[in-house]
Amino acid sequence: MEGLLPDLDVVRKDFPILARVLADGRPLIYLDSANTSQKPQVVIDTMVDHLERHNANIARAMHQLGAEATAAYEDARDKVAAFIGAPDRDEVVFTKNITEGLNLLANTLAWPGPHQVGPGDEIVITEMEHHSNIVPWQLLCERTGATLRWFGLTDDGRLDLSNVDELINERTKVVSLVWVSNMLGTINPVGEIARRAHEVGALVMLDAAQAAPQLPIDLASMPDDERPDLLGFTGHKVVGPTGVGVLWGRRSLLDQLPPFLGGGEMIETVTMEKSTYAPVPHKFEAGTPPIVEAVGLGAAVDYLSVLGMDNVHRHEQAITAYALEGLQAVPGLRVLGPTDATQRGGAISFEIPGVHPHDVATVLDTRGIAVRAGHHCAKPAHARFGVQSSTRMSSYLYTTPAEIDALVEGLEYTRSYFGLS
Amino acid sequence: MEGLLPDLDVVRKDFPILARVLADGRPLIYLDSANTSQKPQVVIDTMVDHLERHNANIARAMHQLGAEATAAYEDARDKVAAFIGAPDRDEVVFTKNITEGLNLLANTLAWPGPHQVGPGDEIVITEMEHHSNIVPWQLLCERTGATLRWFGLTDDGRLDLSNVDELINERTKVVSLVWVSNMLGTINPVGEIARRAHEVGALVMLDAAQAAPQLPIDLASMPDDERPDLLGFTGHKVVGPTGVGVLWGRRSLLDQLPPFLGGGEMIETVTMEKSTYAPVPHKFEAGTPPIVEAVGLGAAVDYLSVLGMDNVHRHEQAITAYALEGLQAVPGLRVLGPTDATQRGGAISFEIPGVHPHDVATVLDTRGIAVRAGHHCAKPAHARFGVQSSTRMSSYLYTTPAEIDALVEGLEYTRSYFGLS
Amino acid sequence: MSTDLDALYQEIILDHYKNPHHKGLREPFEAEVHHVNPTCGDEVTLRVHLEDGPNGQRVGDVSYDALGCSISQASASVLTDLVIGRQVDEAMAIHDEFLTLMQGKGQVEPDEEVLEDGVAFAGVAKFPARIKCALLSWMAWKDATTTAQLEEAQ
Amino acid sequence: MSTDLDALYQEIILDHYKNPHHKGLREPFEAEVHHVNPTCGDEVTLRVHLEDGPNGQRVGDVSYDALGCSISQASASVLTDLVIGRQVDEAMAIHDEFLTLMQGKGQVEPDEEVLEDGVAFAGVAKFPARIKCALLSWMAWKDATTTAQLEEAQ
Ligand SMILES: Cc1ncc(COP(=O)(O)O)c(C=O)c1O
Ligand SMILES: Cc1ncc(COP(=O)(O)O)c(C=O)c1O
Repeated sequence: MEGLLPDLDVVRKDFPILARVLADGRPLIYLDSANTSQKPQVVIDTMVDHLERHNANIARAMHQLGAEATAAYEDARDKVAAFIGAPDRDEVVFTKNITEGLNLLANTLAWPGPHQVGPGDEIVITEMEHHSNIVPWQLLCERTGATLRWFGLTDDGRLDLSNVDELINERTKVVSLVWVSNMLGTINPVGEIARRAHEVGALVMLDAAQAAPQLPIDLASMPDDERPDLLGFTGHKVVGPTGVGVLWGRRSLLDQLPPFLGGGEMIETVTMEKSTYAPVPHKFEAGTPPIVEAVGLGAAVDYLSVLGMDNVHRHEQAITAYALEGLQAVPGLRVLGPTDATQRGGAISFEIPGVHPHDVATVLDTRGIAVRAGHHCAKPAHARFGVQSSTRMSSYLYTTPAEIDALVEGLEYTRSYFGLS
Repeated sequence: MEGLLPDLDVVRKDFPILARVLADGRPLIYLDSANTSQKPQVVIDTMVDHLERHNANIARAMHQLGAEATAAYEDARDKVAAFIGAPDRDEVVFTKNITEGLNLLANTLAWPGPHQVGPGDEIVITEMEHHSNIVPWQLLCERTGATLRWFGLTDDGRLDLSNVDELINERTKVVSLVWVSNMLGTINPVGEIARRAHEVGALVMLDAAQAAPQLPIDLASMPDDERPDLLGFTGHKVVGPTGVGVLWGRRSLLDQLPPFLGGGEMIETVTMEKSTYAPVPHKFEAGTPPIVEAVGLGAAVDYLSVLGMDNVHRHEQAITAYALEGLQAVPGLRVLGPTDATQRGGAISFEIPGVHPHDVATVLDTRGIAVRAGHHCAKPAHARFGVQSSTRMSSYLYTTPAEIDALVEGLEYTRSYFGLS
Repeated sequence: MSTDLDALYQEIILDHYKNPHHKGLREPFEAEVHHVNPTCGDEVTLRVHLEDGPNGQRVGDVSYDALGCSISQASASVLTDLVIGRQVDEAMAIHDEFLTLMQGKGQVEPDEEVLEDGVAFAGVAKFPARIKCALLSWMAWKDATTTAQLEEAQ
Repeated sequence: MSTDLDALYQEIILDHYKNPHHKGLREPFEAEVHHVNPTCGDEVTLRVHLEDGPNGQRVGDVSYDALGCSISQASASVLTDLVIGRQVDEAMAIHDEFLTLMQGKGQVEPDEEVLEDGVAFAGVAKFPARIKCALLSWMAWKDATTTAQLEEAQ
């Protein structure tokens, strides 16, 4: 098949869990990578080496281990900055996941500062957002009197841009949207939307949780008016560990935002009466950060860079095209979202009328096939398509065509098991 | 020496980093455990096993790996609940560190709810707090108009309780204080203060970052009026990994607090217009939590429980007594904080007039001895004692008397190196 | 594998799924609750009607509307069969028995005398991810019953 | 080890530490800054006075008050020796040279012509934790000078 990663077999050997044997001696077929990705040995080994040889607290420790741990942590920041083409490495803030990054923004906008949000102001999101890019804004609006608005969706799972000029207007303070949908797979025209938002002076935040694993990202080379002001992603979806995420933000903006969490590392000086804060990125990294996790994430983005994000993207597209074809051959199966692989990411949600997604997932699971069933933290998008839940398969750089075949076969079996003809 | 952990040599073998050889072939003498503790092999191995065999996202995933990962994460919650004697395991919230836990409380008190803080309300802390228990309250007060007050310190490094009845009064909404100081080593009379705070209806939050590693904690067995309402600690100081912390809170209180971070996992249902929230602990665990980190923390508290927290405490006291004796024999050296080992934790800060703490730390570092120099994230406590910084040694369960001897010798050498007689 | 699957999807379960008993929302009722499984979105709206009987309170009716998988739907149906017409305390005992079965990791031998068609759920206990599905309506029923009793007490 | 230590604490450094040059805060000045090393608490308050000279702006005076370790104190002293009386652009070049030395991980050979007593800091580059100490006053000086120039330009 064209477009697959060269040496896919060798690449798969990098991921120890792919050799896992499940109940009844079934080999694992992991098609839940949009939920969390598996980890290559080099990420695990890097973390082990850090814990066994270099573990110390950072910044504050003056001894040799402290210097080593600090260097490892800050090197990881350099690696992440390179991975997304950040204009300035100090614009990279380590968070615990992208959910924290989104909340960091929504939360700080509630407090006095040049970007404070209040009654009459509007925040724009979309109907295909992950709950993590909905709830923080609902809370902000509830707490400040601002108004939440959103792009609707077309029947084929794209953003309905017909009212963009009305939706994004001079009252708009923030436009926060997902780059690649975790449910529909849709790749959104984020440059075009950013341009419109910047025309009215709104901030643009991109949820790149699904984009960062799949698309090459180069912030520095984006046209100024299309570059987001902030972008977040999460470590565990880019073959890194849990417990670490990334919030990149334009420095001039990060400098203006008030602090989020207060505590150690984020201060310049503290008296009982008053504190001043350290420059970014430290201002937003209160407390002992996820050190070994950041180090693991550094190894993860290095791993992806060695494979080449262009190659990863091409692989994802090839597998997605193959999967769309296979899935659509299953009688009755309906794909939610775009069906053109070149226009979408690798998460494919679908329904099979007559079998509930849980039941689909369970039957597949007994065959060793791991997919997700439920609302995928995107209830409003499900509601938009008149379903309460769906089944989702999501591939990644280690997915093979044979695994897709097994999925399709499993779905046929599921249909017959539940007596559909 | 009386009180040391039985089989200390064997215990030390559990910690791979203790075999580390530093520059010039010097063995590591790690006396910076109050900053971060080292990790036993079993914690590292548990994390590796999780990543290599059971990695999946939790709660949301219905497949075998998902069930295993969920069980591992929730088992860790049970282990942590047992470790602190939590009355109810659902009262244990995983955070990224204790700094996040403290901010969670301070942050949610700003918003409408039965415990909302406003002008006229008072928050009480102490002059010996870590910055992580100062800055969040300064931010809260700045943002809500509440007033921050604090206990001063006596010359021997204890809380000055002479004005407790004035300080904690009917305007007091929260008393947040450190159980064991990371700078002075002081163990505070937290039961007594909690009793007073509860008399006036204030909430009590305990910073147990240094207490949890050293003292047996059994919340359930505390008298009701002395039990804090919330207690936090951080994974990396209890031989667990970075990236995970714990906030325990009385369930009825957690139920009343508004949400902190919004996103996946913390919801019950989401529409674009409105969301409702899941019951605790999930309400406060937005986004993919630090899964492998929580699993590692579970292994860590198990490790401590097998050693026995009473034994760990006894060891800490024995080493601390020995260290206090040795340090005080160094000419000119002044210990900041109580000098009675039975009344304090294992962090000992000191100054040697004529040699700046950085210089002390560097000389020791060239001898393989890792200590901390600076303000230890406790600037106000340093200011109270008229110093800008200090040197701190901090022992843990793997510390030997010989390491203390090496420290004392290193300090003698430092004095002579800088020409003090 | 197919054996595990068959243990899960017993004929009885599939029958209840296809032809659920007592489905629909009915009057009268003293309490109505809405429960959601936050992780997957399954929902149930459930009403309880209590009656005074000769030996104390009785479950007069349990009516419901549910969105969800075969396990959660069948479980609601079986629940209503088991509790409608019983003394409340008897019904609570059945609830506890069902809970024990579900949380027993496949090690608990179900008592057919007590659980009747509910024994068919024994296989669910081996699928940790599906236990919440089986318990959704049971939890809702307990919640609604407690609420109804509290209302009455006031 | 003692050799590394001696490379760090060269006689010159200890001399400057014990007898710092140009210490104290003086008038006149166009800019005053306060810099803190947040991780350890070392502080410096530093003033810059610029003069017009025949070939452009000159560093008329640099005065300071510092709290910190031997390295940070000695470094402030050496800084003032090196920049007072120079053309501002020359002084900036020395600043850059010192920065390069500090960030060179011990691989950069210092130019004694340019750095004079500053060469003694070559050993610091091997102690990553101490580099910030050595740079504290240099960063403050650059900041203050830029501020003074901006003020003037307005
Ligand atoms: C007493 C005390 N509180 C809070 C903290 C903050 O812990 P963390 O940085 O893990 O959030 C520490 C340690 O740094 C501490 O010693
Ligand atoms: C598009 C999108 N946004 C946000 C998130 C939240 O990521 P996390 O749970 O790691 O914070 C996810 C994944 O769950 C996602 O797919």
